[in-house]
Amino acid sequence: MSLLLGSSAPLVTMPGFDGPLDLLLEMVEEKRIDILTVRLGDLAVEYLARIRALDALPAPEVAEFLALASRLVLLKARSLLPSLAPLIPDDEGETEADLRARIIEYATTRVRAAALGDMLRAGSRAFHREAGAAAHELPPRGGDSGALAAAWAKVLSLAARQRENGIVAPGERYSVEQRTKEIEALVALQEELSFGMLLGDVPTVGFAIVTFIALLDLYRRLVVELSQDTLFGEITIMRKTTRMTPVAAAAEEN
Amino acid sequence: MGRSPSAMAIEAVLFVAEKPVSRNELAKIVGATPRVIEVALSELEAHYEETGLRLQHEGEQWQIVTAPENARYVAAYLGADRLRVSSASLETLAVIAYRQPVTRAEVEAIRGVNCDQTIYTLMSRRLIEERGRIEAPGRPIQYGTTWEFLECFGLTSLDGLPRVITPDGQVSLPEPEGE
Amino acid sequence: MGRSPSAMAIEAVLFVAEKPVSRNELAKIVGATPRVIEVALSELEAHYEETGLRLQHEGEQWQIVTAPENARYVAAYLGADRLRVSSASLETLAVIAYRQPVTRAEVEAIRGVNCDQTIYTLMSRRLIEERGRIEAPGRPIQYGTTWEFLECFGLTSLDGLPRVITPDGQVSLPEPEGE
Repeated sequence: MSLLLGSSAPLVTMPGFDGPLDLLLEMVEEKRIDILTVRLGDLAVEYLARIRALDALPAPEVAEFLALASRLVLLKARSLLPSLAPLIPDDEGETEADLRARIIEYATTRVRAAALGDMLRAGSRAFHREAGAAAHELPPRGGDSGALAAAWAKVLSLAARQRENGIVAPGERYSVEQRTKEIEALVALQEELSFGMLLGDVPTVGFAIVTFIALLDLYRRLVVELSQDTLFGEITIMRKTTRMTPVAAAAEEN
Repeated sequence: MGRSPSAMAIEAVLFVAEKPVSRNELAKIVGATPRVIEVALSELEAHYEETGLRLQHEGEQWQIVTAPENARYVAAYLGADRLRVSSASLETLAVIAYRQPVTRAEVEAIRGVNCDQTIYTLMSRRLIEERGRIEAPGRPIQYGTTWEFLECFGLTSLDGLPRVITPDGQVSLPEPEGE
Repeated sequence: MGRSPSAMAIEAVLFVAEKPVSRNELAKIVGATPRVIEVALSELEAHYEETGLRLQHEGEQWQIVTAPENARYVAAYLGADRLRVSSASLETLAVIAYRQPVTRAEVEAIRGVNCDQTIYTLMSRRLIEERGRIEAPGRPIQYGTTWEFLECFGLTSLDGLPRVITPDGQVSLPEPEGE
């Protein structure tokens, strides 16, 4: 046990198990025991062995695993010695029937969660309308600045938690179409460009990818030519002039 | 197959509404009794079965949404991302959806683990929301699911939550009022 | 009376669209030829004759609108003296009001969810407007609130925005004026 408590692996959840009930239920399912009839105390020894077999228990959750283990041990002891006096009077609250009900309740929750997960994976969701453009749009009236402040307070409280948890903010999104137009306009002005120039000083990954795809599209449409002298070297972008039709060439001459 | 004038009026109002509208508000706008509105709403609900839209409601609040069958087209148009929820968050969501309104302590008692993080995650995805507090020591917050929850799962109301067979062979039903 | 799958897909897309959608765009989203889309649109147009809505088009651009017969109900709803935005839009508006000028990416970083649709809605309601662009990759647009915003909330200036206590105990003020 001391070995277990000594573990301070900074895990948020245990690999494969979401908690003490999850571990117990997993065991029951693996062994194909009927949860309605099994004597829960009989599971104590194996449950302890399972806990011991886990490499790293998250410190804050150790107590929860051990609490369930000790509950099972107590039930086992009681089945061997029915006359056993309560260790702590209050502790007699949860009988075997209570614990069984709790496990069944949790098992039900897991089945429900799985059903919800299936629905989510199926992707059959609904969408509402934000109702932006009605035919006769007037600016709305009667806004309550208190409601606005409340919305801001809500956003702030959620954002504070987000910072604590180090959640990475999404980047600005670009459309390939928009970027293609921008580059096409640049190429029209300037015969030769470099990929580095298009990226700017601090490009985000998303921006770099969109820029690259836009370039490939322009290359495919024979708007530009690309060349790269060395591997990983600078990519040079040149305006393509060779595919000019006679009419366009004539227009060019005028 | 024509709709009644009340149903058409309700349809137009719900179409322009930017948030769910209550039956009473509809009654006031359309100038009909709540009873007439109720009939018109069920008429509309039935009509919508054959369309690309659905009538969604939570209690007395009503809203028109797209039919789940068309999700991929609408997502393609809106550029919407697929929602991802971890299995731990799904468990917490399952407890809240079937048991609402429910406190964090109640969720934790059922799941047997701390649910702070998963509740926060579900809040920031707007799948659950605060529903008030219990008048008990510490005044704990009660949580319930949101409109976004119904939308994300393609449910027209909480009655549509999946029935599952529990380990003791019961059919599990949503318990909106708790126990 | 059932609609064809293409008609239902089109209906769902046009329903969520904030602006008219072209036949070609519909074809791309639904994955059908413009000819199939055309047939589906006329089918839908005929169906809509019996509803509280209409399918309207200008050239190749299509949109769903409310039927003229229901104008007075729509006006009664829209004319009601209250703010007509969804709670999602209100959150986006709050971020922009208190943090302006701000880019969409910044709003999304703070709200933690995609804000495309809500920004579009607030723009079309003239509650927010573009305030220029940042000289950064992609030259993102910055948004700020409008005169109509002040009017709508009965404010004479942004200084009048209520002070909000942030979770870390700071007072959140509108930023441009600071303190």
